[in-house]
Amino acid sequence: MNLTEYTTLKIRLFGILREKMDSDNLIISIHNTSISLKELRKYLEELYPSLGLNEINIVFAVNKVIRNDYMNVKSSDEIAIIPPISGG
Amino acid sequence: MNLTEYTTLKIRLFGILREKMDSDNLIISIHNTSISLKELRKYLEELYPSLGLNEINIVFAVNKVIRNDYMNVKSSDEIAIIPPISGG
Amino acid sequence: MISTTKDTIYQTKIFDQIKDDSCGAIVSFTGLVRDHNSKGKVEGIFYEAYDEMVEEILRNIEKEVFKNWNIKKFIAVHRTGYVQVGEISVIVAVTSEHRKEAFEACSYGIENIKKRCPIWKKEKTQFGNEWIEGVKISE
Amino acid sequence: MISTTKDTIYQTKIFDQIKDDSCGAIVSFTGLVRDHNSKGKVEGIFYEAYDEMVEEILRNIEKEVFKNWNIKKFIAVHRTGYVQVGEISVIVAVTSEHRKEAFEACSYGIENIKKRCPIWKKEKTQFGNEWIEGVKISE
Repeated sequence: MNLTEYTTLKIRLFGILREKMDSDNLIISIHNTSISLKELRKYLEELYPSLGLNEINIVFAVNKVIRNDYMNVKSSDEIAIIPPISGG
Repeated sequence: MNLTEYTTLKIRLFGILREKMDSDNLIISIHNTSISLKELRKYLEELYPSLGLNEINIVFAVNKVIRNDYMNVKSSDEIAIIPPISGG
Repeated sequence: MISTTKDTIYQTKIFDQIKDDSCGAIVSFTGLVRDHNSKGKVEGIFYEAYDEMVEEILRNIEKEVFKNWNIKKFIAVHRTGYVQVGEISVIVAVTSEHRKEAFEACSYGIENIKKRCPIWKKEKTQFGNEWIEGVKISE
Repeated sequence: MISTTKDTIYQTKIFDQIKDDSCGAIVSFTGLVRDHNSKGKVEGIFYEAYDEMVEEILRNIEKEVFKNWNIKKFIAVHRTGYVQVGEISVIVAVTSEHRKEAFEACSYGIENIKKRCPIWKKEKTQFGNEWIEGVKISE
């Protein structure tokens, strides 16, 4: 693995997750230029246990579209964690 | 038939029928204390051909309720001819 | 609240009456006089009603609505007299806790007003005034 | 017109925008903040939205509505920030020539807003503030 390939991802937080972290975003480093959402989820679970991601039914949005676990995301993507919604 | 049994019926007119007769009501005399709506319809057709009752799909309301031809009406009833409706 | 009225119907006033702090959903249907018919321009519509019978039927519709749906408030008002283009001819509004019931009750209300209320309209157009061909009233 | 807004939503203003002299039918759904939940009194609700994504989804819903129904105008506005009891949290309004289409399009609009828009609410109650348990967002 090449150290020059470290990349940062910015992940937007909303609602209860934003409040838990007291932050609008998480900035994380990955060892590659991209990562699948499945890997990202596992990574976030390990890195931020206080988010409680394994307890709530979250979904990722990439560039404002709901995406499944097999999508790869990179630094230029707008990534957001969408906790269960309650608008209306 | 007894002449003392002449009765008057007041029949309310609306919409195109009111306009045709230029009146809110028709007052008619019948030879009895009551008459079926079927007979009343026939009677009105003969008496007021200009109403054109055989040309439009009318219904009678008696005391503000739609009634069928076999109902008998008497002087104290509130009778109305209901031409096709177009509210809304 | 159900009635016919000779006065202008204002959406705001209806909304103020139908609002209820205990309820989260309002559905309303508003009928307005259109500026055209199939033949051309319309200036307005004269609405004539058999008022007493209309109010009796509106009361029945109101009862049916409260019997069939769990709603909080029901308003149905129909204009009579001359109504200009853009003005409200009829309004049905329903308040309930849940939106499904409000939609169903509101739709039931307007459908039944159109089918059962003895109301007639005469359009004022560029070609003169003409009674609109209606449909046989339903019981 | 579709958007999220931090400002008070007024029924009148929406109605003035949705009105169209060529159309006879307006159907609107109004969601309001209720004064209670299952546990007791509610004072208001904080609405938080992923605004840019909500607006993208509202645009999609708007396209779907115009594709599926023959309607003239569509408005969908969702409040964000603190909304007091009795204030409007969301409004969907549809203008069309025929009422059936307006009812269907309006119902489709609010159902899809509830299912697809990333919006979260936190109730302010007598017991403090609490995030409302939501449902998994739909694509």
